[in-house]
Amino acid sequence: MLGETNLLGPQLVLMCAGAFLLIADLFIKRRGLLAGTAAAAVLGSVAYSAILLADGKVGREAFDGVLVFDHFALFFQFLLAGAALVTIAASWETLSRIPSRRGEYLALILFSVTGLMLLAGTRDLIGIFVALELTSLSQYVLVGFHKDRLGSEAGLKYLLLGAVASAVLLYGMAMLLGLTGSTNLPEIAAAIAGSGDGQFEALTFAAVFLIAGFGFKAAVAPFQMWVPDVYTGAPTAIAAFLSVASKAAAFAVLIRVFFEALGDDLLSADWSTIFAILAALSMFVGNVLAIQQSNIKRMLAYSSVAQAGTVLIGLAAISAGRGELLGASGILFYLAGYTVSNLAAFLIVIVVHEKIGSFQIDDYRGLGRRAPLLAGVLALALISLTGLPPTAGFFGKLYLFDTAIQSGLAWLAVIGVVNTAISAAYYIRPIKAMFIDEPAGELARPIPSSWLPSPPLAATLALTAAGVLVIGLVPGLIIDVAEEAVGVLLF
Amino acid sequence: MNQPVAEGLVWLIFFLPVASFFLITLFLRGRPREAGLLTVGAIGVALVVSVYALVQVIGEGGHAVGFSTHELFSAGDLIVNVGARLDGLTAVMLVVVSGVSLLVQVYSLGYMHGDGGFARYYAFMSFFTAAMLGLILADNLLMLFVFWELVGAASYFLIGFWFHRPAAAAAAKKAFIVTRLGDLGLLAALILIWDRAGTLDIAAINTEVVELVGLGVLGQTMLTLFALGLAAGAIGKSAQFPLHIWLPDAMEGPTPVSALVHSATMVAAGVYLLARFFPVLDASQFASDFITWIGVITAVGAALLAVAQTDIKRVLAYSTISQLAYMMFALGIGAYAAAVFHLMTHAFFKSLLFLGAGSASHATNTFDMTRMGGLRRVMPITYITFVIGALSLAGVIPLAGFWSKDEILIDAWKYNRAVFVFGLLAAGLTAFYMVRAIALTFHGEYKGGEEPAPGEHGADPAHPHEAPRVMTIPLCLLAVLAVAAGWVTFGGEFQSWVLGALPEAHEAKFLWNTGVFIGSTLLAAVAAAAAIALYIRRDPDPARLRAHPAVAPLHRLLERKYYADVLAEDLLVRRVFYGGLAKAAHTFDALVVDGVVNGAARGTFVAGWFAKFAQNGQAQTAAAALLAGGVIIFGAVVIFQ
Amino acid sequence: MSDFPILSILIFLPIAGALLLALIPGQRVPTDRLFAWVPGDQQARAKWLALVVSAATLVISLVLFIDFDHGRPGFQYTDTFTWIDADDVGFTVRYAFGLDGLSAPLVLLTTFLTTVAVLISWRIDLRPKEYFAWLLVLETSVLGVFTALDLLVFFLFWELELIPMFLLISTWGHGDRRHYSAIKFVLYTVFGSAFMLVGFLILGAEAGSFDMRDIRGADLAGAVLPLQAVFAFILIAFAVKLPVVPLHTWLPDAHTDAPTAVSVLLAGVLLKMGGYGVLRLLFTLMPDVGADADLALAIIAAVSIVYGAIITIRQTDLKRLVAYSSVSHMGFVLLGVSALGVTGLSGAAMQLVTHGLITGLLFVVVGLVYDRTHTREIADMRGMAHYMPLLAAATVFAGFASLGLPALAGFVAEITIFLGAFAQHEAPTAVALLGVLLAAGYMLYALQRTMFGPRDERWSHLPDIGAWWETAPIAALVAAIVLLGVYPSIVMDLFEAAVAPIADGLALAADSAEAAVSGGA
Amino acid sequence: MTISLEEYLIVGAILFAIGLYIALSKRNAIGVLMGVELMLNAVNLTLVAFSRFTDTGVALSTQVFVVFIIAVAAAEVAVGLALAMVVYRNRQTVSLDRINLLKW
Amino acid sequence: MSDVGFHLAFWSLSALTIGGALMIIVSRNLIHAVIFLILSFIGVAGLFITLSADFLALVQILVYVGAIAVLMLFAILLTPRAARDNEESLMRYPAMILMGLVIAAGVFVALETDWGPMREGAIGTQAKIIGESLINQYVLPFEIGAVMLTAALVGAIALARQDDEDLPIHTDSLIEEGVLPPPDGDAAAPAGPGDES
Repeated sequence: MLGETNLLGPQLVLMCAGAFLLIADLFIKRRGLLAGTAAAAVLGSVAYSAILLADGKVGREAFDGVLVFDHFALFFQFLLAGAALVTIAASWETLSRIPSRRGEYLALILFSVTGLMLLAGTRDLIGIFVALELTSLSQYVLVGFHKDRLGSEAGLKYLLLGAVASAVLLYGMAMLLGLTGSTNLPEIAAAIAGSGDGQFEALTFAAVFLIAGFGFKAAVAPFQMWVPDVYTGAPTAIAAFLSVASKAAAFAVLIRVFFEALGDDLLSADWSTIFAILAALSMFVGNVLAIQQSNIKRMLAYSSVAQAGTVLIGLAAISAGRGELLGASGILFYLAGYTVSNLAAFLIVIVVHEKIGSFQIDDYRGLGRRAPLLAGVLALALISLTGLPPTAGFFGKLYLFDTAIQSGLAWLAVIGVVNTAISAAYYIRPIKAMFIDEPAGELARPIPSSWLPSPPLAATLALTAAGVLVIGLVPGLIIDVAEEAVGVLLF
Repeated sequence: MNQPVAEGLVWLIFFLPVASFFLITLFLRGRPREAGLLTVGAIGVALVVSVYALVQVIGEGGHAVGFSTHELFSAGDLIVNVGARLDGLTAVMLVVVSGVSLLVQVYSLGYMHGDGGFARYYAFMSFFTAAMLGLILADNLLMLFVFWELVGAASYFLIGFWFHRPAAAAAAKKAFIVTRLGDLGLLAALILIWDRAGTLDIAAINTEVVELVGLGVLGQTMLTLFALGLAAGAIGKSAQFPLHIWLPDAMEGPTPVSALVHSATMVAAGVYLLARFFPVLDASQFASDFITWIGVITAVGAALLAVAQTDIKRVLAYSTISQLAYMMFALGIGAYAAAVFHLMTHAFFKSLLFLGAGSASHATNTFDMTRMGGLRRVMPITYITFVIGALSLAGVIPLAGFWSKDEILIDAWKYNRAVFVFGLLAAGLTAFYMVRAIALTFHGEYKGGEEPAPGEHGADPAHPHEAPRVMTIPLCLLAVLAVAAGWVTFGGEFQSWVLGALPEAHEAKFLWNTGVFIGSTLLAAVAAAAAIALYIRRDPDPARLRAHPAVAPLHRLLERKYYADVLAEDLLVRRVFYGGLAKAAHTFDALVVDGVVNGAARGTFVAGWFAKFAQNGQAQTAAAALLAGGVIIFGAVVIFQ
Repeated sequence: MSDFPILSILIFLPIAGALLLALIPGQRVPTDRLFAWVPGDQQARAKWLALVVSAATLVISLVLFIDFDHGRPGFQYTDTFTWIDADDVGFTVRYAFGLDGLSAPLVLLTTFLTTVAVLISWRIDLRPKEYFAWLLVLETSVLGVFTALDLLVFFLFWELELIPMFLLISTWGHGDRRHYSAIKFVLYTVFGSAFMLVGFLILGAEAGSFDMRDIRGADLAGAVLPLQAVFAFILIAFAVKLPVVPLHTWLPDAHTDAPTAVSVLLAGVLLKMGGYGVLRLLFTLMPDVGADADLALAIIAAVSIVYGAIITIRQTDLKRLVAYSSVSHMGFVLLGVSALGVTGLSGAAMQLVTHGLITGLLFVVVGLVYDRTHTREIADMRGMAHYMPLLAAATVFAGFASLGLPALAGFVAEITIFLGAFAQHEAPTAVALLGVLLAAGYMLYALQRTMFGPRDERWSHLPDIGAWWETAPIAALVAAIVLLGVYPSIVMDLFEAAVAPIADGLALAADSAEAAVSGGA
Repeated sequence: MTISLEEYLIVGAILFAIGLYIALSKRNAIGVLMGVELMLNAVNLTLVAFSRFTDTGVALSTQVFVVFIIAVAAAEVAVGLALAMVVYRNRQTVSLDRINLLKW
Repeated sequence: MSDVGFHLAFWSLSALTIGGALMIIVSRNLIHAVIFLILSFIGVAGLFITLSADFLALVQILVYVGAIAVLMLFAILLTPRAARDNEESLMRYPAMILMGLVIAAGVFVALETDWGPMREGAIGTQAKIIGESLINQYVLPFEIGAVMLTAALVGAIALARQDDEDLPIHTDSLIEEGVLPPPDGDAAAPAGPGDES
């Protein structure tokens, strides 16, 4: 019945570690130890996954088909674990500001990652919903964790909007459930395949509300309006986490649901159009608004909206049919590149904020000369986000646009490339500020004695920067993995 | 190969000045004396070889020596060749160019002595001579065009030699651009003939292409257009109406330059070009008529202008235009041999006149004839040679100019009486203005010349003196040529040389028409007498005559050069083109073309500025957007399904 | 030389040099063992290293150029392996480089001009290390574009060039508008190349490979968009780069505000990427469309030539004048391309090289003038020839080369283009002839105002060129211009052989279109 | 007329819409939470109606779903109220019209 | 249950549910609104009963009425100075339109869709079956739900708890809000690190 429960192992490690941290917080006060424990838990989870992989468990199911351990889930497990690791390291500064709540903070991160991993690894509507709520509730708290004006505001907004989005998602799920009588995705697909024309309305209703609910998490326009506010108000490490992990998992679950449950040939043309329109909208909204920003966090928030739009191109391509495999693997590949690039960018934002206490792009002026390495990494990350060589983003975008074209969505690819051009207009601004502009006045912001980031940050910075370059130069590595990961979606 | 002249030897004529140019540019920049001597030496050898070539060609009856051509490069169908063509016409031109050039270079050793740019001067002179020789030697139109442009460039540098004078710099620019306008025609002709006939070879164009047109295989219109293109090039280069405006300004260059480039050789290239393609011209009646009337208008118009000039070089410049026009209409009416003959004699006497004028200015620092006067006493050699040149120009028997001019007039009498009348009129005017120039320069009281501009090298005008021997010897040699060069016409000798260059056989004979002789001589005598009365005896006083209401408007018209410069430069170029069209285009570029680009960028920015207010920070707005998005999508799908 | 990856070495040598440069210790560390062999301080080391690297690249490319087998058609020294192998989803990127008659001269031009650029920047004192590093990165990107055989690799290098260009213009440029110019340049290029990417992807999707050699033989009829649209998409990028009216307005800004060496490279090499792209990609891969589009191209070209020249005449800024003249001159490339025949195509390719040399020289001399006078206003200058005779001579030479004086390189290209284009398009070619006259107008106008005229005491203290790093590049450029003008076969033969297959393809396409028309009628 | 699935679904839809209206229009954050709770109730009602009426598969999974939804609703309210409290401590208000420091 | 009784029950309970919900909109006092919310919850519980979902009705009463509503009341009472009004913002007009659209969509879907074959009777002994499926088929969601509740609990506590480090943050906020006077009369309060954009 339950099958191989040890498939839950990676998540279980995280959950247990979370619980442990809650207790350990009471008597361990050193942040290094706590954060180390959390990081070790993440690594343990990765190790567990690796063991399962080595053990040939890939493709197995557990818990009556609620949990599935396939390459797809595995891909996201590694991706999310990486993001979590970086987030924990990035929280180094945050941890010092919350001496009384470190355990809770780290535990919530772990819980959130657990939820995200489950999101990618479950084939059951109820499982999806509960996992989503697990991660969401943790995130609401994390966003407001500093309890300052902006953080609490961001947290409350996130929660209220998240609750509305959950309700919408649930309404969609309810309709789907009512139609098919099952919570299991493949069973839903089977039920849809056997159904008649009369169910089209309810199915569409369900699909649209599902898109809205998941699109909210993935920061897709027009469900994106929380994004800039929440990213700006949240602790920067959490914003980074939201921008990569949450988004990646949301896309994972979108792919799962729309591939495994709603992948019916007759319907997918409709989904494709919806996704394509949302993709275009997201790219335009994100890019056009990002140009207006003077706060780098907020700029990155809008940029993440635009990036979500780019990923949606892949989804539209999947649904368009011809490029199924390509589209899905394109999304995965792009997400990998986006994750490292965006994390690198956020890490620099964290370090710079730590040093000069500002998120204003204008205050980055002169950074290129004072801290060439930091500035260089940020520039590299932004170049990658723009989609220029020799970085991860370049091949990611290439791959996704190729997907669109192979699926006959050339117009979407055109919109994508036009938006790439628009996005260059704002990604270039921090680069210009750092390398070209003269500092407005030496005393505008205090110059720190040292630009050296704290060790965990330095390490993760190096890792992400290397990731941007490696994926950019040897994209084959990730593409192969991504292809294998989406291979399971075809049956 | 059993050729009368080795091909390498012919190339030597061209490469000697080329070598001289490169050697001076690279190594002799700081050593003026060596630069001058090197140039003189190189051109001297070139002259010797040229004379040898001429003699050999004469031995062949003036027919082309069959050198094979060499491929320079190819691009698809286009095969660009480099080859030398040596025939009667070429050989004569070679001798004339290298001969005049040699004498001018020798003269320049004295004239340019002490000038800061002495080496540069000789470099460009070598460059010019090389290009001119190359132009003559070219066996295909493209190569001809190459050298055609190069002589233009050389002319630019030599006119602008004293680049510190704004007038010189401007004149150089004007000369290049105006001639280039004509060159466009030549270029178009080149493109047209290659496109339609598939060849650029001069011999092929003159024979096969003309034949094919005759057979109707190729269109007559094409041929006419081609000929008109050539004519355009010739009009620009030979400063014919309406592109004549550059040549008087070009007198800003050093006088030896004017003598060589702007009277004897380069400006004659236009005539040479038309002579070269005489069979084409011959086959197109329209083009011939066109050239004839352009020549007639220019011949008379320029001669009239020469009457009203006070600058001796400008008098000579307009005279050059007028004389070139003579050759043009001669070609137009089919007087090929006469035109080339006049080209040769003109080269000698006109360069003589220029060098004489230079000699005069060498003593007085000015070319303004109203500041000279009475120089015959202090500069006897200059005076005598100048008078010889002037008489030759005026067509006084038995000087060279007489024979060539007379031959043209005889041909005109034969073919076209209207042209003959105008030709005669121009001849009369020539005598008038030359006598006037002699009178103002060498007779009367000395008016004191002009002090050299501060910081410039110049003579002491208070005590004018005869030029050094290095300058007078070339004058004397040229005077000899100005007298004797015409005698080669006796027995149709010269005509047989140049007619041999034509594909069809022509009868070469010495032309004589006593009526024409008497008419032209009488007219010249009357004109000369009038000039003597006016300017040497000063009765009536020319100044009062100018003020006479009947003459004044005419004089003003001539003084203002028919307002051609005003029309061309001020109105057309400055106002209409630069101030109108170009300004409008520039404004359009900045406001519209760039405006659209910047507008698109700004539009995106403004759109963002407006859109950001939708993100008003109010949580429920976001929720509403989410729901609205969902409902609208659902509605759209249901409706459009 | 079969397996030796000489081409890869050539391409990546500069960027390796750039990395090495980046490793040079800053001022704070007086000595470092790694760089002990390079004399002098940081600045001196940077420039010497850059010179060594660029010269080495030049030598390699020269060797390749000489060793290149003229007789053999197709690509030589190819260097290929599969980079991204997602064959089952049709996304295969091949790391593929090769040299043919079209690219070999352009590669040589690139390495040559980069060396010139390094020399001409000898006196740079603002962050020299970074400056030279970016210059070398730029070289790699351009070399990559000229040798890439895979569309996506081509695109990669095409985009890569933006980063160094942006930083070079924006950081080391002149004037307050340099940031604006740099961003404009980047956005314009990104915008154009964005469309190009779509075109590439459509081609690749249809052909199942991004390798040009595969696409050439593939049947592209079933592409998602009509091939005309694909052609237009790709053309947009090249038209921006060339540039042609009305997509040219980035060019004067970028040129004017860029540092001298960057202007040289921008005009000399980067613009060539556009023309190269048209020949290498559009006409090779889509001859059917190309054979139909010729009239449109010819008209655009004629407009560019005349319109560009007319606007050039109005310029009061010397560098801007030279920049605008490029618009006119690059129009000739398009005109030659529109001729479709071997003659026109060879002429277009030739114009790429000659314009690179000539405008390169023009920017060098203008830059040297600017370095001395610190003004670019024509109205402020006069009589430079009195104080800087050699520099003035070089300027005049460059000006005459630019206006198409025969026996200099530019003329060869222009005449070939005219002769080639007239056969196909009489009216546009006739209009384009005006460009020759206008070129004389603006060039001589500029020369007269700046170099000639009376002495001006303001400039009497200015030194003439004399240092070897000033004279050597100028002399080399002059020599190259004269050599190509007098004996163009050196590269013309290569071009002729390389464009012959392209022209054949076009002719075939035109024939079949004609046959279709007559068959239908 | 019998009361069947459709009636319940309509009641659910109306309840969902009213909850939505409350969530969108109320200024007070707690009021918004009430609206969300109503929306969740509407979903619950819909689910239970499906479980009662439709004859497909395992009807009970819908009821299990409802249990989870109720649990989640409780958790959301708890966290929401805590966040509202933090906001109140910082701003002395929970009016969403004033909680808009983060915008544009 | 008889047909009439069933009808009566459905309509009255629906009226209670919807009426209660509408009263939330109308009521101007937040505490009244909670009371109406409880009424609405009870209505839904009643509807559950008409759907033979007795167990869920019970849970509904327990959790919603017993826990959620009470929690809300506490929260309202704990923030005495907060405006306890339940006013609507300007969003009410778009919200109204949206409400209409959602109702239209919901009704449309409900009526237009072919919901498949209908079951005759209800399923019995739900509590047991639900409990069994929670430890069998849905044990994983159950487990995750437990973690979720833990997370929510921990998070809520962490937020609500006043830690030592929180006070200065709140003080700074209130100074910036103008509720508290700036320290030492220094009007320019130091900007926080998270400077608003």
